[in-house]
Amino acid sequence: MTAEAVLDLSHPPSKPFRETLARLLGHRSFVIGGFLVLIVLIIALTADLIAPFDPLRNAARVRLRAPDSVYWFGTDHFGRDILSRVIHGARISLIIGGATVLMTGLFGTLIGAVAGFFRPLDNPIMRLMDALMAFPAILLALTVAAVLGASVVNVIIALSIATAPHTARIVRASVLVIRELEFVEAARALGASEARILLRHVLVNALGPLIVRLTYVFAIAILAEAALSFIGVGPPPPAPSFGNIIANGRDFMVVAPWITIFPGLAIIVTVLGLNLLGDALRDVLDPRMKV
Amino acid sequence: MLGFLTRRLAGAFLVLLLVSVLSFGIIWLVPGDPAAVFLDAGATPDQVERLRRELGLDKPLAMQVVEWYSRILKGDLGRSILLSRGVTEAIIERLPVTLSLAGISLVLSVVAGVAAGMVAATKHGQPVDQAVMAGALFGLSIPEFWLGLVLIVVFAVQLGVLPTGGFVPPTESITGWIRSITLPAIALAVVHMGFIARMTRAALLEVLSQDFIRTADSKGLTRLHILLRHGLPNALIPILTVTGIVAGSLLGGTVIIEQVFSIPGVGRLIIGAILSRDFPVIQGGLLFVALVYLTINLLVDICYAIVDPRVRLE
Amino acid sequence: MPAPLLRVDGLEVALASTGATIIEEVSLSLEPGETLGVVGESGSGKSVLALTVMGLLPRALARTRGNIQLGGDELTTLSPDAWRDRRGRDMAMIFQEPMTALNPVMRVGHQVEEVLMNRRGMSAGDARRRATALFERVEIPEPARRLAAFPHELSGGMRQRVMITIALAAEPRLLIADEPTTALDVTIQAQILDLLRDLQKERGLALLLITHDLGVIAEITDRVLVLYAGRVAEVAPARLIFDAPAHPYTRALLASRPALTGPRDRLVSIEGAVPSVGAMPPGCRFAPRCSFAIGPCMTAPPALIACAERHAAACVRVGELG
Amino acid sequence: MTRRITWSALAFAAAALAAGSAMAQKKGGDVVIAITQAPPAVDAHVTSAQAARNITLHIFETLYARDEKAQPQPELAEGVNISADGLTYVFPLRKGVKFHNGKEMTSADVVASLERYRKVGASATLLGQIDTVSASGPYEVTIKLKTVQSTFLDNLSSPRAPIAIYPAEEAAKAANQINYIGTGPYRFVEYKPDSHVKLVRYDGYSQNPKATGRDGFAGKKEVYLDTVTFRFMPEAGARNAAFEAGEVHLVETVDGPTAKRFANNSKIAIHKALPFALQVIKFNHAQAPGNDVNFRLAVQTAIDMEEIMAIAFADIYQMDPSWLYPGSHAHNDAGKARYNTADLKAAKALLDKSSYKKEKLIFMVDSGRQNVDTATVIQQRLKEIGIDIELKVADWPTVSKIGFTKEGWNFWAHGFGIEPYEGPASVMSPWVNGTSQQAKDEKIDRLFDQLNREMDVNKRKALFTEFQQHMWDNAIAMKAGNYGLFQVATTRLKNFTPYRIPRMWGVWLE
Repeated sequence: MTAEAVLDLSHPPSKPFRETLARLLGHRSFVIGGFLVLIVLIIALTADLIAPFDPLRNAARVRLRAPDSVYWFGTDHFGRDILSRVIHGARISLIIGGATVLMTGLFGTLIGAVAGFFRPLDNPIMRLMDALMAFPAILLALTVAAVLGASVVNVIIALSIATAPHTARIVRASVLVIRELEFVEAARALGASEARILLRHVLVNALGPLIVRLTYVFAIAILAEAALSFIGVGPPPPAPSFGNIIANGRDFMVVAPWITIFPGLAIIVTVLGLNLLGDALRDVLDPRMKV
Repeated sequence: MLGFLTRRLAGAFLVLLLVSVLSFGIIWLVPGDPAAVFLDAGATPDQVERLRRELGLDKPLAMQVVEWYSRILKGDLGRSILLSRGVTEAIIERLPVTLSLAGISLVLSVVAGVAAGMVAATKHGQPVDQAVMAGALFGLSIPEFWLGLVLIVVFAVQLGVLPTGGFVPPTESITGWIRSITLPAIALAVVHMGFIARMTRAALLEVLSQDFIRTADSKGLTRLHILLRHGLPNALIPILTVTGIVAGSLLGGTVIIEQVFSIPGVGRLIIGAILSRDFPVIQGGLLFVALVYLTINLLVDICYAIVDPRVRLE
Repeated sequence: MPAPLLRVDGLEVALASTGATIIEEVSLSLEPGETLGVVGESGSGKSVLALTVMGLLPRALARTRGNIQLGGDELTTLSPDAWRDRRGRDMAMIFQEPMTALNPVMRVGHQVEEVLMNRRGMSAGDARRRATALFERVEIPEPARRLAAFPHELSGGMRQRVMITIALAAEPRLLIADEPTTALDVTIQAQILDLLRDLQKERGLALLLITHDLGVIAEITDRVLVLYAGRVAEVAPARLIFDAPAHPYTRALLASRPALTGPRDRLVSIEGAVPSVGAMPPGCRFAPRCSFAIGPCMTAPPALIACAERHAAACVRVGELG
Repeated sequence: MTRRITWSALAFAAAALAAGSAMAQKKGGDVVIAITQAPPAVDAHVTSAQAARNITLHIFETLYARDEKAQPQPELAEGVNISADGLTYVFPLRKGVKFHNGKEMTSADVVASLERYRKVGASATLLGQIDTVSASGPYEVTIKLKTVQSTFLDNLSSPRAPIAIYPAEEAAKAANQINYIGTGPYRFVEYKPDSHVKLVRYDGYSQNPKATGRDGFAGKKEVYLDTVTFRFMPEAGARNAAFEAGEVHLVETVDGPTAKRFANNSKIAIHKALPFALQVIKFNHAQAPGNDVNFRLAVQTAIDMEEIMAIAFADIYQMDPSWLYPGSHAHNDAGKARYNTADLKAAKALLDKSSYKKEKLIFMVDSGRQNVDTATVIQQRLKEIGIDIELKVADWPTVSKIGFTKEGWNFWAHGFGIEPYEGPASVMSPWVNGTSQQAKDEKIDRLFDQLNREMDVNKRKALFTEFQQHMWDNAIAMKAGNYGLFQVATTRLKNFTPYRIPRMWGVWLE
């Protein structure tokens, strides 16, 4: 044996929360991304206060107004203010994104953890996940949404089904690595029940990759909501979401491009913020994970 | 190598079997049937019922399952209700369209993405790197269908330099084909370009930081020699992985982009089938897409084995 | 005394970002045919020292002070490409991890041949013959067949032999070996060390052997340089290090050494930890862990004090503790 | 339809030009028409979709066809002899009519086609009263009815799912499996799914000798163009841009703002196909509160019909209480007082009398923009009197499935295009047996029965007027107004006038 092994003090395996936070706050992507997402979040939360008009109010007099000093983003063919609709749209888009993250997180973790921890179930579960992943996510979401019908809840379900398999795979991979580690063995030796081990140790340690993945899922969900709306299986009108405002402007793309352009920019800002956050989280929580 | 292939193929076959169950099952959950598409709003339920019988939609589930499997095992995907042709035939008709769109987008995004990623990696930490990465991330955040719409407004409507949609087969006119495919290919490629650029950069940075690069450096070899003979061959594995992912993702992307640009490809076939409940086409189309997806993955796996001698042993 | 082949003078390497130093005021000289062991625990800067001499410092590090002369030529003023040109031909290096140090997707034969072709201008056929001969020399069985192998197809010992072949291919005068045996089994370790020693004798190489294993030092080095936290703690002929260590750190290091007969796993350790980069104590860097530390040790880093012929230690209490 | 007042000027001009031949018609040219949907089939019998009709009525012909005023005129038949009891129809056939495969049409083809339609026809009820069809000679077909049906010739000539005459060997094939061989002025060339259908001029076409000029779906069908391609372009933006780029010569429908933008372009002619359909809002009478006449009347009273039309069909609508198109012989004003009242106060009073208890109601529409707009405007409007509506948007198959069941919907809006064109019986038919409102209405059933047996035109009009009054008085269903289509064409396309399909006979390219 060597002097190195003796002198080299081993670091504790998990970094304290404080240190992680400090590293995140020092990460430029985290600051910019966080700022963008926070802005969108605040807009969504205060939509009722800051939107200049009722996003649902029809006003035939002002149909298809180009952006001006009153209607900053112009109006649609109902005469509804696009700015107000984008502001309120942030709310539904974030709800869809957030709920998809929750559902995907919950089911992806559950499926991945079960597959990773209970070996007999691993193969059947993961083959099913492979089968789901054998479709492009958007096609899968579209099919599911078409089956279920267009509603906010169904869009969330469709997106969760499309994103959960990949998440399950990530969780399973983490679980497989961690369950072989010493401290899990130790806990098992001490007589902790399987379920407790699973929850207390494995999941806590698989959290890093999961958080990173879910941040990207949020971004994916926002993009996919828009795509589903475009095909006509998104959240139903008249309540605005980023996607259905664009879908609504489709027939007027040439004469009133503002209906299409502004919610698109809102999507870009939101998704860019989420991607930046995801990159920062990846750098800090899961440095080995690829883009 | 042979054992490796057999194992991969067996795995793919199992997944395909599950996919066939899923694609058959999903249509039984869809409300409505193709009869509605043949009839207008004034159609009465007994008219619909007649048509259902005529289209063979009233057979019991068990019978349809048996028919489905006995057909697909023979490689026959059945007959479209709405297109008056076989599903296989319908897919093959559209395949060149989708493949040329996805193929050109893939080439565009791989060439531009790898080049950008390599520039960024070699200029690691410098302003060029940061600019490329910011651009890549921005590209990654754009909804592709929205970009398609914007491209139509700008290039087709405002400037009038390219068509707004439709597809000209290369057999009809090469310039027409290029013109018709340019905007959709760009709309599709931008997102993936960003993705590939990020991956290439990350992969190359990782490779360039590895010990064997230092070994090569210690031999006194030139930088170019090291980059080309030691760096790139090793970065090829992750780049191949991304290319595989991108090829799959492009397949998904074409579904939407074909819709935006009215391009008669496989994606529109399937969406159209979903919206009109052309069940054989939905089933066959989904099965086909999964087959392509799995084939891409298999190809990527085989490429690994060629590029990375370590894989062959596993 | 023959003119030294390698001469390092007052070398300082720092983090490019913060300017915190990794090594400071490191000087050494190495004659042709001589073996100098550099010993220290991880973080002592011994690998950095080797990489600096080779001109292979990673981007995050920069040489901030000091000179490096090879055969009388100043290397530090050379352009990166000129320095690169010295590598392989004048000096070569063997790395610790033969698995990662070899290109995993290139046949090992080619990894040797590319040196011969690019650095010695050999034709492909000559390079192949020469590589076969070299493989034979480093005692790789069935050399012709092994040339076509990929690194993962070889054992650790074989890989390190390949590494040695690569280093020797361009016939350098200086060979730097950074922990060449650490990653290997004990029996293989001895074989590789023997091989290195034979080759060095045979070719009159100057060998800079970096290790944390005092056993290796005892076996093949002529002189030893002890590094602690980036500074030279002691430099002495190999025999004297074991018989009359002058620096308290060297003593502690020796004390923590496993008895050859004892169990090899748990050892007596030196209390405390190596100070981290950027948080070095103002005085002697070992002072916080040193049981002999006195007032002056805390204020300024001690200079090397000669205590015998070719023996010096950086400790203010060198005389007292003898 | 006796006269299309709204574009009478155009029609007159066109008629004058056609009659006078003042312009030099040119043979040749290829026209591309952008249509919004792919046809579900090119087998005319099996589909009543507009997209199919656009194409099939260029390829196929019927025994009788509707003229410009939607009256049945002999097409492939020479005429008809109806027996005194009204039960036997003898159709002498035109001789020398050649199918696209070169064979001459005989009674065997007609019989086979009619029999096929009775089996697989999308609107097989059109022939529901037929007892037997037989060939009474090589060029004569005899049809016997079970009961007297005043609308039999109307039915036979309906363009809804045309009762096209196929060669007998094609008529023997199952639905959607035929070769597309007809007697029409154009011959089928290819169907590229998701892309286009291409037709070429049929040079062997035999003109109806009695015809004088272009006349609805009947009349003279003189073809100057070489080919016509129907391109399926569901994206409005893509259609419009393709048109502007010159890739397409005629667009089936453009939205109001786009039409307005094109209006300044001297190379573009804007045509209004108005009226093209009624915008209809249905109630589900099987569910509370739709079963309550006071609730339905409250809704009808509250709605600002003009707001709906102005938003959903900007610049291309007519306000009209009638369930038939202006100019149709039975067109009338019954129910006018209840139409487009937009009276929130009166509506609130009616609502208070109703059984509505603030529950959430479902307004179901397909994802077509105009129907979603209609639902959205109504939802916002009814919110003002405290009716809580949730929109449920789905694709057409889902909507049309649910819409004919008793559950899952309270309101449903869609267009009603071909029925008012076909005439009173077709408009009434969806409400018979409670099919569309999901609750049987004795009065409608009785009126429909009487109409079917009544051979006198004026008495039929009276019956229909009574039906219309009943619809409005009880708010069985509502119509918001008549809407039309803006069709745009290059000015190079000469002598084009819109009709229920973009007819490509009598037109030429310059």
